[in-house]
Amino acid sequence: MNHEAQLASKIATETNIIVAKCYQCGKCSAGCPLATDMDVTSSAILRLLQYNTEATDTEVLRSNAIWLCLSCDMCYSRCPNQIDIPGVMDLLRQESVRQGCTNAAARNIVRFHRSFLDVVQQTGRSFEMGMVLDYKWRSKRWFDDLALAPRMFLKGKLRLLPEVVKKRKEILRLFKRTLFLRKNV
Amino acid sequence: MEPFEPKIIAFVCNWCTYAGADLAGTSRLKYASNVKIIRFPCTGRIDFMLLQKAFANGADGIIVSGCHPNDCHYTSGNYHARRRWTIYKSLLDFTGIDTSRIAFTWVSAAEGSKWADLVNTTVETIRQLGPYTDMQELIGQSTHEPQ
Amino acid sequence: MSEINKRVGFYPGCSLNGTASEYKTSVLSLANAFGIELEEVPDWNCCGATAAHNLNKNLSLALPARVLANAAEAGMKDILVPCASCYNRLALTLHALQDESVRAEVEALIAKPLDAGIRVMNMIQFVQEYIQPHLDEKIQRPFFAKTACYYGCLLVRPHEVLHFDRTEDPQSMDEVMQTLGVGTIDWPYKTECCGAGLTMSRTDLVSKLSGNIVADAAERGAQAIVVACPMCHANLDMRGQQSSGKDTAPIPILYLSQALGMAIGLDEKQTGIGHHLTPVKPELLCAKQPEQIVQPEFKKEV
Amino acid sequence: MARIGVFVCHCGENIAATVDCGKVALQASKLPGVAVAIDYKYMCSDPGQTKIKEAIKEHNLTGVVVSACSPRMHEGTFRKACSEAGLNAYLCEMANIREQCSWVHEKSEQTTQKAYELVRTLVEKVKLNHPLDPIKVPVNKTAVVIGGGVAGIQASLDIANAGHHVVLVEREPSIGGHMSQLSETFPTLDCSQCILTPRMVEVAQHPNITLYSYSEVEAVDGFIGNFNVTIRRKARYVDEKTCTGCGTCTTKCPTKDIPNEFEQNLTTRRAIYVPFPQAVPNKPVIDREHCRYFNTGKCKVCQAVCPIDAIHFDQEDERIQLNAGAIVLATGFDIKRTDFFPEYGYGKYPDVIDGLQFERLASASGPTQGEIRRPSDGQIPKTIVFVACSGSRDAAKGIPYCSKICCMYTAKHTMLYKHKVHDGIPYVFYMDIRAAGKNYDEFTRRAIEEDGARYIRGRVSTIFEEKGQLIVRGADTLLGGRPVEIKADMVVLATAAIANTGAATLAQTLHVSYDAYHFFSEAHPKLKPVETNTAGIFLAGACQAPKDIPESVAAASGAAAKVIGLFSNNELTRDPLVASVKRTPAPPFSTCMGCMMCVSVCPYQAIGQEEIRDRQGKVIKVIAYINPGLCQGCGTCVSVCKSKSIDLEGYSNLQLLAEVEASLHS
Repeated sequence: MNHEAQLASKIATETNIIVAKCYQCGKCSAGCPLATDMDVTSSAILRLLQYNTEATDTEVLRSNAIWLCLSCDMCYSRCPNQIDIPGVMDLLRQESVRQGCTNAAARNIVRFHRSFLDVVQQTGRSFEMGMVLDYKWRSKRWFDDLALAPRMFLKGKLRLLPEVVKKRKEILRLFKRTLFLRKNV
Repeated sequence: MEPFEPKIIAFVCNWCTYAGADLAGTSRLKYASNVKIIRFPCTGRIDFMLLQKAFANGADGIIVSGCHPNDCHYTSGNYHARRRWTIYKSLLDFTGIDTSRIAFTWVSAAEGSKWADLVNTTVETIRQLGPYTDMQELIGQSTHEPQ
Repeated sequence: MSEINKRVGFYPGCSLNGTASEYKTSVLSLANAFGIELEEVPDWNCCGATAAHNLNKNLSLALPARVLANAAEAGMKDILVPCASCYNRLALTLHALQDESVRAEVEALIAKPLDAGIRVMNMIQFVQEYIQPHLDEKIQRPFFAKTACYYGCLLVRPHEVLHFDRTEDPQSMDEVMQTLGVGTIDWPYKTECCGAGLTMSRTDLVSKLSGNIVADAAERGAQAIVVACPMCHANLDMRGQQSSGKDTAPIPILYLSQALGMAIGLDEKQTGIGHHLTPVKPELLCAKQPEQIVQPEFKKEV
Repeated sequence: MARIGVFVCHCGENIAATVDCGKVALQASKLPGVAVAIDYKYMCSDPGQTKIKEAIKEHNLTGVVVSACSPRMHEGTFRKACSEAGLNAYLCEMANIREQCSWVHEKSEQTTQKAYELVRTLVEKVKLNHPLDPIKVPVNKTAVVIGGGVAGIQASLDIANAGHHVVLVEREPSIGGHMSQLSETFPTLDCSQCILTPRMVEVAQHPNITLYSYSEVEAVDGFIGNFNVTIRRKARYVDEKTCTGCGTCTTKCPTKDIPNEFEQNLTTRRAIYVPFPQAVPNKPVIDREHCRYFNTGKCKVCQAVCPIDAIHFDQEDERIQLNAGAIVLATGFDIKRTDFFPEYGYGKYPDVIDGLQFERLASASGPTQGEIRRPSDGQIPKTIVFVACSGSRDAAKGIPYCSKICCMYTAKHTMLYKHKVHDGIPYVFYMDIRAAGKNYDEFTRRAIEEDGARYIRGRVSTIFEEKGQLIVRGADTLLGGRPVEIKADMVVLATAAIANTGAATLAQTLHVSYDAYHFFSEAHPKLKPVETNTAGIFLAGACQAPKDIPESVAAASGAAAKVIGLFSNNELTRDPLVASVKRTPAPPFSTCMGCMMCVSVCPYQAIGQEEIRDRQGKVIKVIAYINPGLCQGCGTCVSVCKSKSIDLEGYSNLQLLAEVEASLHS
């Protein structure tokens, strides 16, 4: 069985968040800025997690919603049961990547995060140009925002060369130790 | 050699643990017969000096049990008992009396099986520890050896 | 030229060294005008932003932790973090580090000791503590434009960790702006999300969210939106106006530090208002520059 | 010399199957001080009891140990039997050899030995028992009822109708409580005022009821049957006796813009006012805080227009002391009104109102004469949103418990609205419809099916104003959390029901316990729902937990029944197993050091101080005194007493010591 600990239990152990506390009031979905764009709303994700079965867990991990979540914390700040839903989402995203079942429509979002972290891994800082190029290479979305770039460049918003931290070794070691393996994504 | 049969005395409150022990009876649960219950109105009434008296009189182990916190028939007696026990225990430790022979716990009127388990585990623990002679030696008599 | 009488730690974060360089310019100018030297955290690195906590929990703690460790090593106590996203990540990390076991783990990851005595400040907190007490006497160009104060998500949430202002209808930035003589509008979008980190990957959604925010501010008569976050700024400035589709002129998006800088008479170079995609026209926002006032000097290389 | 009788019961086979009862009796008969020991098949049966009675007489016994089942089962039975044979009931003890011996151990020598040792333990105890008489406390047959809402009114009328004197104390200028503010009541939609007003009048006219309105209970001491209650009558500045209630003053007062509390601040009132037209007593009161005369020293318009000179600006608060045998707490509830949900805009947008405000809008006697008009501009709202659970079941920002009444009154609100605004659309955001009660679920279904209330299962995230309309953003969890946005003209929040202001202070004054939310605690959640842990103080209505009208009235009648039961005796009989401070008669002496540790641990405030005087009357010592009327016999004071000056009957130091020794002796 490749489905190890059921997600709800895993969430409880790793983050101390108890999904059983959710009584399905829907206030999170009601206030979520992207609820209408999500395939599964936040309250429905918690509902699915409450089942604690392989089928429902997979449904959650394959959803596009977990990648659309902006971690804006609106749901958390209004949840009557103080469930840290963005915290749940973080774990779900990591789990989704780990199990290799990321939603097809969310691939670009994952690619962008990957591009971002790659640059940070190399230089210690993020660098928009490098990141954007890396992302565009990964996503093959060459022509998005093409109109914006010259304007941004003219306004002094785009740097052509990256900044690099002095102690790059520290950063590389840090990435290595946190087991951020690029092959995963 | 016959197995050592410890003498256990239980100081319990009337409203929770005594009733819990009654429930163990009405449920026909079986437990070791080494324990004898002394009924108190409330754990708040338990004068911990009686624990020393019990040891001096040959007890090998003691159970103190009452209502769970918040469930005291008299609202707060068990809290006072717990508070005084905390202090008294450190005094007993200081004077060298083996407090591992004392089980201080809560058993409600609904916890018949908890009572039966408590008695059995206490008897087993004390059986491992062996007869308690320190106190009798201290006061110059022993109830475990023929006089 | 103001005398430097205070030093405060400073973590600009990557955005302020990149797309939001004008935010950095304006923050440094403002601090300078109030006699405060902002001292950068030595050899600081990226906080990890959204990407790190989305993909790797350890990384999301270790990256900010290295920044905190470097700051502690340099003897810093208060650190100004003008980027709301960096502020949020740093504050969350500080919070997580209160747990001894987490702290030990993270110390092992970054191979540096972590000092608990550090406090991170967002831009509004910095203004409240260091600027506002001396603000009245320095105002030269009172604002007359109605502004909408946009806080976004990361300055006020999660309250359990940040303990800053209140999560619903916060008031701190409004209060600062009101001292500039400006009327701030009451609007429901103060803490609605702009789309944040999806700006590259889901421009459609970001345009929708930012567009709603800008459109509502315009609807309620705001002539400028004031923000304290480079990401919010980028989204409202670039994406918010793209899709708003309104006939009205685009609304300038100002950083809080720029608004304050304009009000105390700093020039365009010092406030960096020329770098926005949506043009900022000071004459439409605040009173004219009194000619007799001597400009505070600004030497720092930007 | 003790002459103890031991009676070993077989309980059929229940005991005899594992315990050799004959052997136990035989061994017991050899114990020192045991005059007789017998065993019998059923001790609790008539013949069994007769055996005990005969033995008592024959052997002139000084104590009895019945070795049978648990004392929790039959202690009363055997004590009564002893008493009938002339032996003091408190000289009878039971050894529990059934529940705690025969039923829990296998048949063996050890089991019989344990039974014998239990008997031996109780024999040693009973030797030290004292003959005791039940404590008798005289009962003062006046009841004080605190709070004049529907629960207080019901309790007062029930007690008064039983022939006892009632003093009803109401904090506000009129009785009536929240019920007098309501429009119509669920599930029958009968008019609240129509059913309550006659009761209010009955209170005012009842010969057995003394009503102190605009008064508060300031201090209570004493104990069941004998409370001393201090009541502060706040100055009305109007002579209640001479005032005819003509109302001239209330129309001439020049201070007009004071928020009207009764109308939930939807209208204003004058500084001299009658809270509402049906008020009881129907006499005005001057609101000192807003009165122009009290603020500036000039005005007195009301005094000038009063035809009978009933207005006295020099009136002062008056303190009344009275004795009472019982107290009924009926202080009711309130609703949460603060801006605890900034996302809902309560207090910010005038058209976001609470349930009580809606009641006033729907009330024929309310500010809009019963027309549903929104506060901002008086327009009739065509779309109205009701938000249930506004603060209830919300551990984060509100209260974690269910307010219980909101589901029903929200359903009622939708009906009242539809009955008045036929083309209007009422939406209800709810989490669960809790309609358990007679005809309750039928009522909510009717609101949905017949009156067209549109129920949406989900919570509201935010409410804000846009172009003169309220935008309500919620979600429909039955559609998977799909966001729902409704443009409303008015929003009604069913804000949480909370304990009334001052409840905790009052509880402290009366020494009754209260929960974390300041609702008063009942003595037992199932079996003593209207009693408090302080004998003689009872609970009626929503001061205990949110309750609707039928429940409040039922609880009030329950409390009244308890009071009437208490008053049915001239004295109170109590178990005499109480603690006392040891002292000798004159010349008085006590080992009590006066540290008063006992005072602080007593859960019943039963311990006070007593002065010991010499023959010249000079105080030589202050010692603790335990009021036997209040002591419940927990014995906590005995174990904290540093000088062993307190002892507890039935569980004395010597008795427990004897039990420990006898129990362990081999």
